[in-house]
Amino acid sequence: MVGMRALVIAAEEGGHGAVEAGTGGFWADTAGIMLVLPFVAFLLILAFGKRLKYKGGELAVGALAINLLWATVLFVLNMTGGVLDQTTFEIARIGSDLVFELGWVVDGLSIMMYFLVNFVGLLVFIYALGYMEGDVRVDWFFAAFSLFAGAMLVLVGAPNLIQMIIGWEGVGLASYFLIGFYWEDLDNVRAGNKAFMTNKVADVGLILGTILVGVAIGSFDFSELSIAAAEHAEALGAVAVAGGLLLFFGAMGKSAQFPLHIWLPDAMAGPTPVSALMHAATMVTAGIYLMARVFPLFQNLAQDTRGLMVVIGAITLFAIGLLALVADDIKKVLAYSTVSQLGYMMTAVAAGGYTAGLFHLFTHAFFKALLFLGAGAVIHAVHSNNMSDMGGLRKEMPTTYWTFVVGSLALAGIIPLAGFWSKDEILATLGHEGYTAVMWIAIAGAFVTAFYMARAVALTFHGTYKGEGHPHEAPRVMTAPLVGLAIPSIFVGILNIPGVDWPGIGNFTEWLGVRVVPMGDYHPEGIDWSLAAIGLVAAGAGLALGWLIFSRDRATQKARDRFEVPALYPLLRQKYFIDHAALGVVGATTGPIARFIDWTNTYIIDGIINLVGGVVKALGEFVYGTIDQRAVDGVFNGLSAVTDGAGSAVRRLQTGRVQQYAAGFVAGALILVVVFVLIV
Amino acid sequence: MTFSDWIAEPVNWVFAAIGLAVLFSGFRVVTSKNVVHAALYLVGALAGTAGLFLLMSAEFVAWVLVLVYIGAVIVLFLFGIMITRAPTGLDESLSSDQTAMPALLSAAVFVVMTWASIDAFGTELLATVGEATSTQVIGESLLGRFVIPFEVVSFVLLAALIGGITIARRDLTPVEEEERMSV
Amino acid sequence: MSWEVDYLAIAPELIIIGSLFLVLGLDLTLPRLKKYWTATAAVAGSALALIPLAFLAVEGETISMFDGSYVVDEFALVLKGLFLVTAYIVFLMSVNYIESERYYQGEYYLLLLASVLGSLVLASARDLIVLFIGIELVTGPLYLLAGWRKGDVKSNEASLKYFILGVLSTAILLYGMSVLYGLTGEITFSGLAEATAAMPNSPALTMAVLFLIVGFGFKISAVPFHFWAPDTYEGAPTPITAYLSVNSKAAGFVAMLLVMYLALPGVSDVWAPALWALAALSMTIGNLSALRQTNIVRLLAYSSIAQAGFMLVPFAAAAVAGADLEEAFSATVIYLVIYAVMNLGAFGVVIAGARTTKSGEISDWAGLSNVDSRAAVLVAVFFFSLAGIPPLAGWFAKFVMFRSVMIAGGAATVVLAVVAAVNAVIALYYYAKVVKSVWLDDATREFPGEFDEPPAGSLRLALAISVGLTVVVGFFPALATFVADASRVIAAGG
Amino acid sequence: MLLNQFLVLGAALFAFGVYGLLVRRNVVLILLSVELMLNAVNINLIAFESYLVSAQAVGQVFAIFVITVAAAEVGIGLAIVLMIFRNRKSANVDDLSLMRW
Repeated sequence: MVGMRALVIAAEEGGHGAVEAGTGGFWADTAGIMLVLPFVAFLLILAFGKRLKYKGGELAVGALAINLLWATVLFVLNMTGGVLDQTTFEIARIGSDLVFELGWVVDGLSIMMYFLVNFVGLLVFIYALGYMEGDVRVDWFFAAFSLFAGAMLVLVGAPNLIQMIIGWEGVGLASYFLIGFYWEDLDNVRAGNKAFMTNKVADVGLILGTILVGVAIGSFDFSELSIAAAEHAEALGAVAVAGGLLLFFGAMGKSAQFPLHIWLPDAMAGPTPVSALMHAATMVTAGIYLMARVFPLFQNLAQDTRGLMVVIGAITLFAIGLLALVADDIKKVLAYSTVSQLGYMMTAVAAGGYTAGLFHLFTHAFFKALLFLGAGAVIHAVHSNNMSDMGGLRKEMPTTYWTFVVGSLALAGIIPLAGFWSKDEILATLGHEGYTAVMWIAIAGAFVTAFYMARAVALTFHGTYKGEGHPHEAPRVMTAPLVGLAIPSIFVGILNIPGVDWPGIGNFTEWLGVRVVPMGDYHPEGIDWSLAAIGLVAAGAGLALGWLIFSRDRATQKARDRFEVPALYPLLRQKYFIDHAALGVVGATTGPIARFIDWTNTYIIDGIINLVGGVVKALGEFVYGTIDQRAVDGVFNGLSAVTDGAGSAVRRLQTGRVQQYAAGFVAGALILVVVFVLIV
Repeated sequence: MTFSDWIAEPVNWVFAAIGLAVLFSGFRVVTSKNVVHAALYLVGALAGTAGLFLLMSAEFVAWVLVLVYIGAVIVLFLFGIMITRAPTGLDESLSSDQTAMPALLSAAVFVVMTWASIDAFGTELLATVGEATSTQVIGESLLGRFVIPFEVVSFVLLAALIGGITIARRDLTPVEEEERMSV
Repeated sequence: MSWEVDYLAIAPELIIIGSLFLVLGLDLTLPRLKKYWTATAAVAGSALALIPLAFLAVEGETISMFDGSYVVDEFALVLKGLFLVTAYIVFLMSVNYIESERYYQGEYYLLLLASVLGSLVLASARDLIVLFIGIELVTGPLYLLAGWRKGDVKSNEASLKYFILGVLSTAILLYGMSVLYGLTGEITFSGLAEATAAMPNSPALTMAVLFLIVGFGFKISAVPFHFWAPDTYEGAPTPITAYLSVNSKAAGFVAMLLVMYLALPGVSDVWAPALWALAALSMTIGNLSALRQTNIVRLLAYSSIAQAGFMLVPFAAAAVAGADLEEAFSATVIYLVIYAVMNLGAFGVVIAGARTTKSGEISDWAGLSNVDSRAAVLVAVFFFSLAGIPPLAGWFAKFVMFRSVMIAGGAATVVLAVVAAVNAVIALYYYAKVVKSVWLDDATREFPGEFDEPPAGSLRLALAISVGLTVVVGFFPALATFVADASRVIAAGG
Repeated sequence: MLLNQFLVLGAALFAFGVYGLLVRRNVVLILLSVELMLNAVNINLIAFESYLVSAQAVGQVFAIFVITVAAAEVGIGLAIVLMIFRNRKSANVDDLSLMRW
């Protein structure tokens, strides 16, 4: 195929350490089917969805099942021998040099994402069959969900920036539809609009960055971009910095980096499967993926430029993580947690830890999707998002409980679950690359993570039930995906134990290294056990403390007890005093900060957004009302105010007068002429 | 060329006379308080313009101007004035009271145009005074080099004619229409 | 001197003239109830005229007539194609609109055909006189058509405002042309290009060039020559509004492209900065005014003012020394073609939706998706495309526009690109507002109109063509770049 | 004769036309003002033709086209005036400000 030749050349030009890889044969040549099938499903659901038994859900699941076959085969091929292939079709050409192509790239990075999107996607779709049953507009839900899967695969498979933009906008659109899915509720609509606008602002960066980079290099193709960035880093200079920063700005929007993270918590208004797949496992990682795709560009950026990105990632991972401590809505806890984990990934990739960031992306997808689906099962059972309406659910919902615990431990980074290995690798990278302060922030972040997860588990599943009705375990169609996600959440971490090569398949780092321009540093140094221990201690401390404070209903039952059991009140109060003491340790440090950030989040950032919105709106009203409609009139009016009475002045404020239009016309022409005669 | 050189040529006397008349008429067209007078002043301005064309040896265009404008367009205008029952006597409300801004704008238009043309053409003289452009040249031009715009402009007129009639005619009332349909 | 006429080259014009006379004849002879045949004749005429275009395109020769004042080359063919296709769609949209109320059908199609003829002439015009006559033939019938709903005072007003500002712009344009002729002694574009290249800048030349821009600025409704547009768009019959905002605007752009790039490339230091200013003003004021609109047609009017600003952006690139003029030229052409298709679609869906809502207020369109999901999907497609969301055609237009200024470089153009980027975001807000209203808001009332029956076949065909092109061009911009390549030839001086 | 004596006269007539267009309330009078402006253009064209003397008398031909188009526009304009007058019993532009904002 056309693109393959370019890849071979690229691999040769890549020089030292060019990867030896197969072409993937039939499976790689036909990988494009994965990019197409979900769209077929989308159209079919739109056309026939209403008439089908599962309202089109079977079509969505079927498409992803077939996709997963391809993704799995490619994944295995890549594990055993490496796959490197690219298939493109030219769709447009501007002039002689600039070519637009669509197609799919098959290399270590994209194969990982194909597998991730299809695997997690399939499980979430199956789960949704149960979760959405009996809901309104189920067919539309599955249609939009398929649209999302297709767009995400288009994004992941993009051989160039243009296709990536197409996929990028596609997932944004699907996200917009799905966040506003329950459009009866005005807040959801607002949340959808907020997500859309925030992302659009960032997208301007992506598009300008794409054009800048594309024009500078003469191609939008990732392989050519990588080569150019690796070999002509000096010559690119300022373009690389500006283009890189613009692309990073785009990535900040989709991957919810501070301060553009504000949309993600609100996006939780959508149905829970949507949150699990899009706003935790896949779509929000698009920014990280973009950073990884153009990694050579960032590798060659100046240290201070990368420093900026690392700092933004660090702020995100720590500050937003704290917010999860004060949220009551279980989905919001998970949302803030997601933002925080995205911060880890961004920090790692920006610091140069290509494998570390992506490995965390990989593991995070499993356990965060698991946590969301578990939360969904709970919400399904108790009909509330608030943890104050939950508690004691571990007996009624054992499967959900155990899988949720697995997910929490994995997220907290407890050995030997998936999160431990990936988070440790990030810490190691930060330490190795010299970002020591950020490394300590990340360790503190690990503590916070463990703390809020312990809180969430305790408030949801332990203590006594505080909600209405009788919750019961979710149906098999929903618990099966939970188990399906819990298993990899436990085990995927061992795929990349530093220094360990599994016989026959090697390790994750090697698979990911199958790229046109090999990453400089894709064999991490041996495991840093001391750092791992510190991280583990931090996580353990967080878990223990969270457990101590929240496990026995104390915090949330206070109000209830005060009114219902007055006799016990002093005692409870004293108990509560202990809580305060315990809380005091944490509270003295994290409490105010968390509150401060929460406050900042609510008042400052929203305020800025509202302010900007307000300014734009006011500007609009001013320009529209004053300049466009009244300026001409105002001049007339000013001149006539003396001679005419006030009454007729008010009448003259009404415009739509053709002669005032004509006066504006002539004045415009005159001003143009005079100005240009004078300056030219 | 000094002013005395200019004034020494008799043809410039003729120009000055016609030009002043044109200017006066043009001024009255936009300031007259009587609609019919305004239209008649336009006749004066156009007739003067035709005279200027003759001075510049553009005979054919001069007669076209007289025939088309004075013969047809002005009549059209007068009809328009009659039909719309504009007050034909003195009427103070024909112009807006706010004249300062328009006057300023039009003065600026005049200044800019004059400045530009004086800057560009200074004291350049006309070349062909005295020899009339032959009508044959114009005829050959119109039906040769310019035959496409010549043909196309006929469609402008056709469209104006048909569209004008359609727009201006009185629609039948539903009752009248019924009668017409039944016939 | 003999003047050869190549009849194949002007066959599209002749076919339009033929169908114009056919409409005239049919209108005179047919009884009142059979007048719809005039519509058929007009539709057929605009479709038939595409056939010789195809022949000419295959032949691929540049035919130059009358001292090079009338040229049929690839650029002219592409634009004639655009004019004919959009006219075809407008005819289709008109059929039921005109038939359902007691309008004069025959005369309506006759005037519209005359206007189409004008745009065809314009695309081939290579001297000032042909250009002027072409513009007048495009505009003249539209003054009347804007007032076609004779009993509606809004329509009257639309017509009058358009007319008065139109003749004012004509007068200014003509004054500019006369000075240009006086300065150079030339009226053909090639002659003007030669003469102006050698000429130093003078106030008179600057004034003449800017007066031309004023004249064209009226046609494309660029700020500050846009005042007529919102009022006229609102008052005119909707198919005519679609025609005004697409064909007539495209005609203005064609005139501007021809004159600026072919006749006055030597004075780009005057027109490029001037158009820079018009572009920035149009985008900003158009967009900010659109934010507050509650009427969907008025919103589209302001949006089309803003879109004109986007189309003007590449012109500014010509101010940069050594800039690639071909790029700028083709960027505007691509934007124009894509804009035409999607904007027509937007108006088509306004007509289709209005059957149900019986209202132009956006709030009355709330909840349309519940009763007419097809129309609602089309609203989303066309408005998102106008907003420039991939993979709908609009994104490619914006992309090409940004690219042309990025290539040119230069501080001023980059500033303009930033202005454009900010405006693109603002624009998204009001486009999304309409889509949101249609999809997400609850209906505030019972829909007064019908929604069980699909719209008439002709309107459906019009919508199908525009939605097809909008989606297909979005995925395969090659279709649009073909246009660019054709126009590149001419910008290179061909 | 100087070229500029004609051009300045044309500019003056054009300026009068602009003034009339901006202040006249009666639509018919606005049309008269437009005629003044187009007439100014004609003076320009004829003067330039006499100054340049082209083989095909381009300026004069141009003027003929302008006259023709001007006549057509008068027809269109008066038709619109009649239509409006029929609906509103007035030909005053000040009354026509239904659509605004």
